[in-house]
Amino acid sequence: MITNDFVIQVATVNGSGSQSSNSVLVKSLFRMGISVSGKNMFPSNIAGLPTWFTIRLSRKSFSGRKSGNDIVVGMNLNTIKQDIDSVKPGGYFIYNSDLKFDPILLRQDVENIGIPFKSISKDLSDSIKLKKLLVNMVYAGVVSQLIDIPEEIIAGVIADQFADKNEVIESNLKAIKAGREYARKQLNPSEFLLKAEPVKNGNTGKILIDGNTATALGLIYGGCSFLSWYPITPSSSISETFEHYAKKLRVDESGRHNYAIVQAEDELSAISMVIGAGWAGSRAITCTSGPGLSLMAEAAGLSYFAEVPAVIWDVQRGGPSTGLPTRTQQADVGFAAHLSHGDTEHILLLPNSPHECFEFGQTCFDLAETLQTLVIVLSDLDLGMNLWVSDELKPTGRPFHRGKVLSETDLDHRDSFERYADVDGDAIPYRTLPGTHHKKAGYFTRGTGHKPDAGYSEDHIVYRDLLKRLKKKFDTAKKYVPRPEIKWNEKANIGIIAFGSTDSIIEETQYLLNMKQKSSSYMRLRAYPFTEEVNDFIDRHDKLYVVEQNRDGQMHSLLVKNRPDAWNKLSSIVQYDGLPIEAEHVYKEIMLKEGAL
Amino acid sequence: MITNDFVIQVATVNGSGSQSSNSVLVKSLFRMGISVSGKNMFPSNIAGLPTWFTIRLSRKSFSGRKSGNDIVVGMNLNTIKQDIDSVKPGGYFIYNSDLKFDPILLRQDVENIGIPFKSISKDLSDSIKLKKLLVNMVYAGVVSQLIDIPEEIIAGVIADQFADKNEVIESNLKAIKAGREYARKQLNPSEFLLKAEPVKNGNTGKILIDGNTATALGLIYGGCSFLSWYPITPSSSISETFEHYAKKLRVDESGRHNYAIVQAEDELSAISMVIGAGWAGSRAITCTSGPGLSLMAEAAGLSYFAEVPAVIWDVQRGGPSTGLPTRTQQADVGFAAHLSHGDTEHILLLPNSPHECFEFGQTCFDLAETLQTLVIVLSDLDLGMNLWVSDELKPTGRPFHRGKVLSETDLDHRDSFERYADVDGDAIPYRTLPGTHHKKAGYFTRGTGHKPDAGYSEDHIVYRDLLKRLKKKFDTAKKYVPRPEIKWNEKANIGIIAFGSTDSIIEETQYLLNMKQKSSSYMRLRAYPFTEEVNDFIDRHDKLYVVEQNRDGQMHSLLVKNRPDAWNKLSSIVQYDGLPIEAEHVYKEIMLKEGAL
Amino acid sequence: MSNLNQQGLTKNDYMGAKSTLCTGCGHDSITSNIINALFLANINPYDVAKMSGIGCSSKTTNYFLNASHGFNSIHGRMAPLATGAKVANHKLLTLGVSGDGDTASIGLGGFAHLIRRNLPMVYIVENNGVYGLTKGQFSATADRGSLQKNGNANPFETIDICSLSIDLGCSFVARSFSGDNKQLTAILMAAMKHRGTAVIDIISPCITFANHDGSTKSFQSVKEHLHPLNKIDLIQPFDEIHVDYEPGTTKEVEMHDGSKIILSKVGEDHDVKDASSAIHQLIKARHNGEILTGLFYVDESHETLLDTLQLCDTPLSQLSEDQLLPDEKELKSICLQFK
Amino acid sequence: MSNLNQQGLTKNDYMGAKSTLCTGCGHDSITSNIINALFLANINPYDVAKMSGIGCSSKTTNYFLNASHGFNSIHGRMAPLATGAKVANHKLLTLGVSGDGDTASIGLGGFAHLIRRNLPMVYIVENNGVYGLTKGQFSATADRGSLQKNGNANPFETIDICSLSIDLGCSFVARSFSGDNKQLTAILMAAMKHRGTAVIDIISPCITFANHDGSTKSFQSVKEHLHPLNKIDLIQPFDEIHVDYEPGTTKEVEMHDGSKIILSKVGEDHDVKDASSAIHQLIKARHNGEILTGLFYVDESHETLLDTLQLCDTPLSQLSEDQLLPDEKELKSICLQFK
Ligand SMILES: Cc1ncc(C[n+]2csc(CCOP(=O)(O)OP(=O)(O)O)c2C)c(N)n1
Ligand SMILES: Cc1ncc(C[n+]2csc(CCOP(=O)(O)OP(=O)(O)O)c2C)c(N)n1
Ligand code: SF4
Ligand code: SF4
Ligand SMILES: [Mg+2]
Ligand SMILES: [Mg+2]
Repeated sequence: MITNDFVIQVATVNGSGSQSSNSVLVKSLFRMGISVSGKNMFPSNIAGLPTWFTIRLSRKSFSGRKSGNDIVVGMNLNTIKQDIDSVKPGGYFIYNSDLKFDPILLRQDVENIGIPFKSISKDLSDSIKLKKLLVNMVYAGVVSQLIDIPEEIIAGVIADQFADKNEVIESNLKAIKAGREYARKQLNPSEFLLKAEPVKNGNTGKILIDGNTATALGLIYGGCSFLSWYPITPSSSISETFEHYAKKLRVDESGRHNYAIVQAEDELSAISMVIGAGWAGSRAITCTSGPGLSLMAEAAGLSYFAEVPAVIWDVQRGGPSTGLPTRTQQADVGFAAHLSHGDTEHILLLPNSPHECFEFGQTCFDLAETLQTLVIVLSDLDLGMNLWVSDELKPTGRPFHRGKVLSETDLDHRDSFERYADVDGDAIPYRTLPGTHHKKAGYFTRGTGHKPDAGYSEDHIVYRDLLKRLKKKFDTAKKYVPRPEIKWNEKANIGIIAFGSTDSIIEETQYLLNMKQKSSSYMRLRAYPFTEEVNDFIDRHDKLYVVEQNRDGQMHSLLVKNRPDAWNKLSSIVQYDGLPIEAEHVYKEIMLKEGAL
Repeated sequence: MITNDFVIQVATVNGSGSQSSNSVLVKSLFRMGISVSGKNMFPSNIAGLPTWFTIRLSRKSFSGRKSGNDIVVGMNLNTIKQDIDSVKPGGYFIYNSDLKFDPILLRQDVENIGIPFKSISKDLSDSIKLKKLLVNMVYAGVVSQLIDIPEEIIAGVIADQFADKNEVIESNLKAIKAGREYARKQLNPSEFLLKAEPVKNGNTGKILIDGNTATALGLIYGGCSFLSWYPITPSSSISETFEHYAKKLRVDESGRHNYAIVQAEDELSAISMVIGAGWAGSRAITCTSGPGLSLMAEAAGLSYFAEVPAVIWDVQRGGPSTGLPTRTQQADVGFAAHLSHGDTEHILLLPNSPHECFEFGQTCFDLAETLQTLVIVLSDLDLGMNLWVSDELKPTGRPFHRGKVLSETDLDHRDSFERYADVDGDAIPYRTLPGTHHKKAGYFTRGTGHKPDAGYSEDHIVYRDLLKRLKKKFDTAKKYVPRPEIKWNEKANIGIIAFGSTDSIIEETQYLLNMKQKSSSYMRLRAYPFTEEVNDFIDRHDKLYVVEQNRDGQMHSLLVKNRPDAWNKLSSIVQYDGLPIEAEHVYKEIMLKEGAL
Repeated sequence: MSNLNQQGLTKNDYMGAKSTLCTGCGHDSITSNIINALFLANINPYDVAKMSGIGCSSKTTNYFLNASHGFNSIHGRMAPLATGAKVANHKLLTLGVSGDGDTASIGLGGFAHLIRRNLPMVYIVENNGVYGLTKGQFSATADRGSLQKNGNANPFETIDICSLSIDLGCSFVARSFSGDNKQLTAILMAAMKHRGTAVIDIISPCITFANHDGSTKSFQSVKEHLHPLNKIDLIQPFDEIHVDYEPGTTKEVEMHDGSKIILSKVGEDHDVKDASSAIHQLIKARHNGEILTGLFYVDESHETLLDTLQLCDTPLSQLSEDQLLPDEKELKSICLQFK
Repeated sequence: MSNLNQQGLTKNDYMGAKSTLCTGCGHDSITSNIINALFLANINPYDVAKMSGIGCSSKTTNYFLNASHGFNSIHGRMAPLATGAKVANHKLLTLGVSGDGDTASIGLGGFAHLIRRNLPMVYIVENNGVYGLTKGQFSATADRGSLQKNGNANPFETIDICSLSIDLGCSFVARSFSGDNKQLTAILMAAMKHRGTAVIDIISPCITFANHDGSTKSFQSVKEHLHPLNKIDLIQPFDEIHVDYEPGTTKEVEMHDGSKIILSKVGEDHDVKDASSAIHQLIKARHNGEILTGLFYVDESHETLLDTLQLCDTPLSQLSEDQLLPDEKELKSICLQFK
């Protein structure tokens, strides 16, 4: 008997309505206090192509992907062979016995459980269409019964999920019950060896949420007042969810909005709107993914050079080009760091969890406004669209940092105002906002060469000094960006470096390494440019593995670029097949490189 | 008396018509067999702002910029102080005495020669406008007389320059003569200590040309059949000159064109047209500069990922953003190498001279078609728009390499055709062109995940294998790209690495170093990815200086990225003020780093 | 054999891969009509270049003409890509399929300038008023006031592909409906013969994301059992809609979600040379809440980009090195100018 | 004091930096009219945001209203930049100056969608038919057949900013001529008061690159002494051109190079609510080789982007942290949904 430590994968076609049943399952497990995660692997298409949903229960709270499924629910004829093959020896293959495939495909080393969904669901509704939908709840019922999810829990989840729609609740519940009943009567659940067991207070203080939803809420609480976007998977849901909540949370008594959302005609315009809004003084952001990021390259340079606050939230997907729009990667790192022609550099933020997506929803604006420049947040599809157990969201408690903005009164107290003068020696100049009623306030912003007073100049000294100051400002940024999160291990002989969603497998990797007497420290990068802590971590280890989800080891390159002297101990480990990274893979790579495999 | 080794700078305002007089001076010196170069420093504006033209005569054939002017011709009241200051002690300040400035500005340590241009030119024409124009020829006359350019040479240049326009020739010649006469009568030329002296066969086999013109001719002889562009300084003249010559050289008997030029509506479209044309089988290119390059980022990834031949010729200017459009830089290197989101890499070509611009006019297509990918050529404003003594242009003699394209007959002899299969083990697949009349020819090109047969796939193994092959293909590229040009010096303790227009100052730098007993080898990079020769050069030196014209040492970073083990001996030397780089600066930096200054 | 056309091909030879669109999607009806038109117009598949951008609509070039080359490129860049391909090989019949998002939002600049240049190609816009592939946000051709799946109404002006094209000087402008086989096939065949840019705006219902809350019928029985949560998750198959009506008449067509649109066909007396009148009628129809269909404007006399470029007869892509290389002597004499 | 306006300012207070354009450039005439209109309309300079793209025209925002904030941005992106700025602070009078290249080529998509959204702003196109700043290539508004400085004729359809804007549903569309002070100042003042997007297409001769070979007069005396080589090198100053003529009449205007254009002013009886008739007149005038000027279309009733967004009264840019931060309790209750 294995409890709370196995993987369920449901294979369906998209558009068949399986998403809600899958989330009912995950949510039920979550409510039982179990550490669970849910990953949807869907096609770049609307209906009819293969989709897989994976639920991982983990006693050690490992939330990354783990291949080798303990239970597979096979509902898609087109992938049946592949799905059968994906079951671990000794595992369960639960399938729709109405599907017409050669039984020879069924394996002997797994337990095969055919379910006659058609006959089970025949009385669930008069509508054929609705019946098709409810089949999904039937399998959820079967599985929930087999693994012992209590009926009251699943019923509660359904009631909450379909709140206020009694009819919907009823029909879904009926389907669940039909599935459970079938399982109880025909399948002898007590002999099913994988079980979910309630864990008391297991998820206290936790929520189950995807990164994009947390991001949207983070922006709401981060003071975002302008959001422009152009639809693109996997980032669209940030903008749509922001709208959903802003409509409720960001309106005044008279119903007027203290935010604006503009769906732009393309990404060139989306980023330009953000720069316009940032220039005028609002906390402005655009959300996009790879192809959109590419289209923002020219404007990114304007933000950098004219020093206008702006934020791009890039939910990375499989590149290059249109690539795999519904698969995950961390392959925009190098491009984002130097997005635009000329000597351009940008601040990167690297959230690892829904909770941090929420937090960075404020941090990104604090940095953009403090440093008067573009900030690019690099999330990814796995983090953004999949379900994670996360700490409950709480406002950061930090006041908003609006940076050096001079009001009318400030100007009264100054002899002069020079937009691009380095008054404080930190290379961050002061700015005024359009609409400031003061004779010293006005200045002329441009993407061409300019003097400290913002006047046009082609002089080579003026130009060089401007570029120098921008470089210095990028150094100043190190004072403001989030520090890395470091888990020291005094006995460690190796250091692991990772960031973003790759973080989800590092604890597990360390666990696997530990089993082989390899102990490791871990540094999770949270921002670029790298701070002193990063150097320190590098200095204190003899061997460092930089783990990331792209082919070219982009973060590894950035680290080597910043610490060429450490090249010899910085080793790159990558996975770039579009699936979320796996601990097993990284563990093996490290062992290989350690000469221990 | 100094002969053939001094610098003349003419300070005017743009739009005043000084360009032709300056080129008459340069061309005359060239015809005398003197090693000369001419650099125009013009504003980003059409008329009325300061412009400088610098002519350097060098006995050692040093053609890079050298600050400290021996002769300054001051025609612009607005910059008069700065121009006076730019004269070397002991030099000459020739100025328009009609300009109303405080004579106190005139320096004691230079020889000041005021010229009453108004009265000299009063009889040159009845038209006030024409008189203004001819004033420029008058100063050319004065200078030519003072430094001893023979009248018949300058007359010959004018006759050639204004060929077929007798009236124009006459009026210009009249102005030249008026200037010479004034100089002879009033200025005692024999006491003028800077002289041009004919050098027999000095420029045999040479021409005086700018890089963009040579590029245009290179494209004509490189088989370019499709050029799209969007106007942008400093690249426009490539397209315009290509049109100029193609009209004559690339038409058939009936006057029909075997080339096409399309002025696009923006750079997004320009590169897309190139990809469409490359896909259909033509040798296609677009010419642009920084902001345009940024806009091409998304399509660049398509070319890489769908493996469609395409060429971008980027004439770099001062960035970031709109930056200094009429100043020079080499600051797009890092951005170009990885232009687009995702794991994208591009081949870079790095011409150093008009002659090589011409050669790469063919090479770029040979590589793009052989490797079925995007090639980015990085020229710059200094190389592209200024005048250089260059080897005469000759066709490369290499046959065009059109890559693996299957014709109808080829297909007849094959069992099957799979567009993206690695048949030859070099990771370069075969392609067919649309319009091929064969049942095996058709395939479907896409920027999304695809199988070897070009069919759509989201499978993770298919995708990983595709990315792997692309990486391997980039390795294969090393076999095809131009090797670096290496000047070994057996006694060398240091190695210098440079590329593009920076090459123009390396010989001079080495000369300066030599004077201090520092001998050096030199490697001129001609392409990225780096070939074995690059490694070899690095390996054979203890200290290497990477010299380039950008702030962040972008080529240095690329080198360190490729040879992290050599980080310690790779040292970065940069100049990034928008002026062409100077040997003196680089020499000093090297000496400093060598601890010898 | 009556089922062979003049190319000696059957209709089957014009088919493509199996569609992966939602069952009942208007785009699939258009694909059938394209196949039909290609067959009837006796087009040689080897001479066709299929171009598209990104979107459900742009995928459809994969669903016809298996034997041809196709280029499913990047979002919004079909127009310039097609320009490059056509100029590089002017013997290709360049057949482009785009969406309303692909054309009227991100691709608007390229589209307008394609028209300005009068590049010979068939430019089909499969117009559903939404971004299908990204799950139903409004596109720029959505009617002002129309409802989105989430219930939001479109507050912005609609872009009328046809009046816009005419205003930009397009030499062939037509509109049809995905299910009007007779009209659509005829227009497609005419477009394939046109010597300049032929823009065809085809109203093509998105059955999945145009199913909004305010709608009635067909979806009805299921609707009350659905929650917003699974409404997008469950994709309903539908039958394709077909219509057939006469020039000069109007026809009310019921959509999958029970909403109705009114199609109105230009009369046979419409003068296809009169741009001003065409625009006038389009504006009027819009005012009346009708969608005007038919061939609005044709002018075969316009200079095309190929005329302008004075291309030689051999496609640029097929020129040999000999043909491309000017004489070395010419270079010598040019170099003299730089002496 | 008669030379103070209601803001208590003199015209001088509306001036900007010294122009660096060619002497006689139409753009400078427009700048004077903008200054005049701002002064007469009693605009407070502190309330103005000057927006522009890149080009000779786009530079001009530096040549008026020294006291205001200005943003000379990147090529073709004025429209979305202005959208961001205006939405962030809806109290700003957003005054945009663009060129024909900036608007009708690289910026066409953004321009069209600005209009669709009806963003309140004055959108001025200083239209000279060429790319001035990059030395005279044709832009998309060049008339078909017009000659470039190098003698090439424009083979492509012209884009008519005004008919295009009307077709896209623009709520204020007008055209004027840089030298028609009376008409231009009046139109500018009306535009500044308009509540939606006000597009003003202003014909503005480029004296430097519209001086082509086929032209006569003024340049004539010098021309024969010039070679193509120094023709672009030598920039001739000219006097600004001024015209004054009545509504309903036409006027032939001689350009700097001796060529002529015919301006024709819409009559006072023109119904500015009739889009169809406006387009009809524009097409007719084009046919007759005339440039129609005047106010073509106005509709104050259109919903603007600000209406759509239902913005609160305080500009978004001025909201305090308190106003921006929802209650922490709300977040708590939202989190319950994720439990
Ligand atoms: C640069 C870029 N931005 C966004 C996307 C995401 N995207 C894919 S398809 C699409 C819209 C498709 O709409 P439409 O052209 O109307 O086609 P439909 O699916 O409605 O047929 C978008 C926005 C993308 N692929 N590339
Ligand atoms: C992305 C980009 N491409 C090209 C350019 C070069 N460029 C500068 S101004 C300009 C055209 C300006 O034309 P227009 O808008 O008509 O202004 P005008 O100078 O005629 O007033 C171009 C193409 C640029 N700055 N940025
Ligand atoms: S989402 Fe809409 S447009 Fe896309 S395939 Fe489905 S029905 Fe067609
Ligand atoms: S080039 Fe033309 S548009 Fe530019 S400033 Fe001169 S006259 Fe005006
Ligand atoms: Mg659509
Ligand atoms: Mg212009």
